Amino acid sequence: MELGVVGTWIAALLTLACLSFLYKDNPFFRFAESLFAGVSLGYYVGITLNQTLMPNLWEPMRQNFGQNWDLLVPGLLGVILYMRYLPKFGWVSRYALAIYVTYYIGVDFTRRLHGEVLPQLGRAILPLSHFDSRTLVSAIFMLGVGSVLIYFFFSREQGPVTKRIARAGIWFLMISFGAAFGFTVMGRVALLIGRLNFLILQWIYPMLGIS
Amino acid sequence: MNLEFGRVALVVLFGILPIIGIAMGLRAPSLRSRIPIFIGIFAGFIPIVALYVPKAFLSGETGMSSRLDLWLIILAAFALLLGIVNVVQNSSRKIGRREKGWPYAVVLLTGLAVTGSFGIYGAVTGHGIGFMPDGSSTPFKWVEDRFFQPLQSTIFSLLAFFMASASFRAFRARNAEASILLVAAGLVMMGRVPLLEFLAAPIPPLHAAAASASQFLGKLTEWIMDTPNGAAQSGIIIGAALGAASMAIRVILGIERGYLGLGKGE
Amino acid sequence: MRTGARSLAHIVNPLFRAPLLASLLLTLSVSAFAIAPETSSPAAPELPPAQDFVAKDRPGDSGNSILLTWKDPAGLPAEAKLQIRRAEPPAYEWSEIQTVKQGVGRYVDSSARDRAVYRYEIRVVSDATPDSAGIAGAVSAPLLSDPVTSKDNWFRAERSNSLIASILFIGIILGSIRYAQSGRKIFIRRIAGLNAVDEAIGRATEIGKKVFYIPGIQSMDDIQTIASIAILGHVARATARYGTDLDVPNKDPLTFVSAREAVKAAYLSEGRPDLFREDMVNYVTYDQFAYTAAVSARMIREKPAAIFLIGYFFAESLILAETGQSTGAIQIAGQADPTQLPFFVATCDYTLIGEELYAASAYLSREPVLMGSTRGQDIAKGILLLLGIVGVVLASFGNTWIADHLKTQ
Amino acid sequence: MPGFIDRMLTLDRRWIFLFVLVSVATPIIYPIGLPVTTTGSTRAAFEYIEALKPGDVVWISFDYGPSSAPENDPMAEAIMRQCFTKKVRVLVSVFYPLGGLGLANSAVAKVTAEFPDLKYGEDYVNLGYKDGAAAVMHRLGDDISGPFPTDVNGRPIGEIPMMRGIHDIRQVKLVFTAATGIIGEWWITQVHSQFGTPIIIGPTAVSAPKYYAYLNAGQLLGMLGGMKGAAEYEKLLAGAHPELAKFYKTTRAFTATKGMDGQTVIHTVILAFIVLGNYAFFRARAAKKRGAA
Repeated sequence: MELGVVGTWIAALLTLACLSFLYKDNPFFRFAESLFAGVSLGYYVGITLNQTLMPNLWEPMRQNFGQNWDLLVPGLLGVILYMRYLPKFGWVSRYALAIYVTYYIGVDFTRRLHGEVLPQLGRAILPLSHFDSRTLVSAIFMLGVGSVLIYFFFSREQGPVTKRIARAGIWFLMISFGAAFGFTVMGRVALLIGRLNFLILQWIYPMLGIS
Repeated sequence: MNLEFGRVALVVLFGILPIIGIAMGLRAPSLRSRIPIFIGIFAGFIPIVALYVPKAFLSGETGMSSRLDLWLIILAAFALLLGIVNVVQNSSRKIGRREKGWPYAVVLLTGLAVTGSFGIYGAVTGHGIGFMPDGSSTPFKWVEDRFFQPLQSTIFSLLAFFMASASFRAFRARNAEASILLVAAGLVMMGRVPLLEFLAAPIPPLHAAAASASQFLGKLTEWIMDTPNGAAQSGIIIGAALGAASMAIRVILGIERGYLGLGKGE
Repeated sequence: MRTGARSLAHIVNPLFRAPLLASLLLTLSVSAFAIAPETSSPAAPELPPAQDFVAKDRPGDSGNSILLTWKDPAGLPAEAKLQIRRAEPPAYEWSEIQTVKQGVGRYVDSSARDRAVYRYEIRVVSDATPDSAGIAGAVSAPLLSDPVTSKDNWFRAERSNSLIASILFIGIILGSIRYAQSGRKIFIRRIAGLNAVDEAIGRATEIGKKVFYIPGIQSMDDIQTIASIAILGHVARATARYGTDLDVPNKDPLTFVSAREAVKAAYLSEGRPDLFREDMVNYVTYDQFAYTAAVSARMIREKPAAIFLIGYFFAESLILAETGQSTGAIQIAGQADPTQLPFFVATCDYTLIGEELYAASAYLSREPVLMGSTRGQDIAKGILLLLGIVGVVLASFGNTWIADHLKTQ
Repeated sequence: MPGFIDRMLTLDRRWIFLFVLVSVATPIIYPIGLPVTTTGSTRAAFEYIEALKPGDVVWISFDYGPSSAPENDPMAEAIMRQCFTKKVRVLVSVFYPLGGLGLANSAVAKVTAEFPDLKYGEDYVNLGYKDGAAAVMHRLGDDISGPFPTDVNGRPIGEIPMMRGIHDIRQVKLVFTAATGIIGEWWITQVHSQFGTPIIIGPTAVSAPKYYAYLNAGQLLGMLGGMKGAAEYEKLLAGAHPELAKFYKTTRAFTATKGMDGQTVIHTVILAFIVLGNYAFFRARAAKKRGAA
């Protein structure tokens, strides 16, 4: 229990140190910031070691090397990544880097056309056969997608027509950005609510004996 | 030894070929970038081809693509820790030279050492980094709950303040575009919360009207998010996806090699 | 509907005659035949058997699986289930592989092995219904499949659309790059934010303050970061020319290395290696918010004249941009992902929106590769727009062929 | 009033900061209890899970960190509660490197303690954190035991009874990702578009506008947009399962519904600021024009 109270005090004081940045940059904030930077790196060590390197690399090879002998290669490639810190042999790390980057970019490519372009375009195709409010909404939607795409044409000078359409595209973008901004106020404030909730309900109230 | 085709092929491509390349690179500096780029073509195209070709040697459970996924999970773990070396280098240099603000570097290294060694302790003892068998927190989780979580969430919560000051300063109806931005933001801010009801709370005769206006604003917000916002987002997504896909092709084929620290040519 | 779409496809566009699509259509129509209702079913005993039981290799997979389809008979008790059994050569002993609920109509046996010949049977079982002997647990007559083998396939027919799109797209991009490299002129329209780059660096030179360049917080496996590094190269060439101090704080270690190489190369190419210092491109820390806090503090302390926020940003975008704003710097931001764009638009002087980020690297560097790809992307967009318009026209006449074939799986 | 206008235009940000602090803190001390209305995307998510059958498997991915916990925690908890009430089995994973695992462990421990009948390994499994989320998702179509050879505590997947019927992602009826940043998107553009698994997302409010495009295109089943979405979900949940309502009535615990009071106040304050700012801006512009004329 004692440890719990100490923990709450630590968390509360660190919270206040961070908030003090709003007034101005100060030593408390810089202390908290440096501590955070250090702890977060240590956190990476803990999580990567315990959750990926042990179960996915070390244990499989230790328990059944015959089945998992090939994992030696990614292990070695991983070590090679660190060769960049040796000035003379920095180029060796390019092998690991090339494999790492091109693989993840390849996976990214499969997401783009297959997962984004085709389904999104498919959704933008709507019938305009009836004259009712639904059709109007569909028309607005399609105008939005089309005009934004036209705004993103770069290899042609905009003509009088495309200029107008591109301008409509900007308007759609602005509505979207405005809406997104309005939407986001909530999210950001949510975080503050979370912190103040902690400070008031779990630190100040118990300190004052209010339940 | 499991010598399935998938594994052996991967080992040849991404194990033996690099070793040969490194050996050759020791002699011929011009090969130091060419061979990695050549190998990268395979690493990039394997997941792409596997999307369309289900043949077992490629996409089966033990095929090249599936096995490569497991490899790259491991490589990603190594990559995640890459930055630590830089931080340790920078900080110890700061301390060694007593540069301005060096005590903060001591704080940083202490935080890293303590948290990191708790993490290593968890891995070595097999307790992990969550709960002990008796349900209490491991030292790592204790540090995480008391130090790491409040620090991260508080720094993030500073955003609420910046959000308010940005909207005060930036949302001015300077021109048509800015006005559209402003109106959309205002409508959504009113429509997402029972704002009118809150304002009308002290004046009971307005309650009913405020409630129905609030309902309407809520529906309008949904419409804005769905239709004009949804359309603009679709447009951006399609355009950006094309840009990203074309960049991906250039990177995989080695046309774009900035990520290796190489300019055009060699 | 389907035949209508087929004939229309043949008329509308030769593209649709691509053999892959044709084979897709063929598969579709064959499977439609295969599950066409039978004309007569035998008089059911107590429990009616399942109908139209078909076992075949599951198409478009890596083997080792058989696809079973059937139709539930009418008039089953609610608790009745369907039991699937399999027999293997040489013994041909029936063993249960799964019992499924009604209404599923489909089961994939992924315990099959390639090349082995199997037969399957399906029967209705009901614990509540008494059998002929009056004991609960009735079983219907089994329905037998033809012998079937699983095989390893070369192609996923259902992904033809995305394959065609990918090949076409890669072709267009590589073709456009080739076109640009052959020396023909390619036009790239002016992008508002970019002309401000030199203006901002010029101003920094005048007042003798630093230029900050923040390449986002993602690694080099993100494409926006790579585009940002290309723009950083241009900015660094300008600071080298003007002799202005540059500061590039990094969050990601790989990005850090690439950024340093890019800046070094830029100073070399401008003939000013003397002005390049290693710590111009520096590493801060790996954590997003520790990084944000450190960079914002640095902005306040050093009051740079110009700040570039180009790359992939998350929540830190607003803290960085708002802090930068408060120091009075000219700010130029750019991001392809729309999530953080509202904040940049609200707080920065210029913002590269969405694809403009990619076009910007082409516009600035004038490199044929980048110019060519920008043009290629435009061609692709043109095709998509055309496809969209044709699709809308067809859809308005009740034909959803194009929209249907844009669905991916 | 030129003095006022000048002061408004050059107002020190710190006054705004103070205003924000006070207006968020007040409703925590004096709760108002404003009503919450539900939106279509949240209802769609709720109804889908409500229609799942006992024994179905839902994958809940904690793709966020402490930085967005006040938004995402209530969502993940509400979905877990709904699943456990419906006897739906739950798989938990974490892809957000910084602090996601700690939050997942705490949330799972908290919610499972509310349902004493649950057995680890039969009703729910925590797969823990994994690096390289894109590679893991790429592989999930082949099997789950490849990327996750063990659960969070190092117990081999093969020894866990619940995992026997769950070979790959296709046996999972739904993925719910409580997400910040980009990982939620990968579930849609990679897992859904390649393996067809239905996805429901609980994004932070900042990413929600983008997800409307995926929602429109049918790539997403439903969405809980930020804290408001979580509050809507809590309302739906307490309505359909009165036995769960008690978790949302305790004084100390934090719920999204309670957070909505502060949200309303702050929205009012920010709107007031925007109006004031614009008023000052137009007055100043008019004064300048007069000066020029």
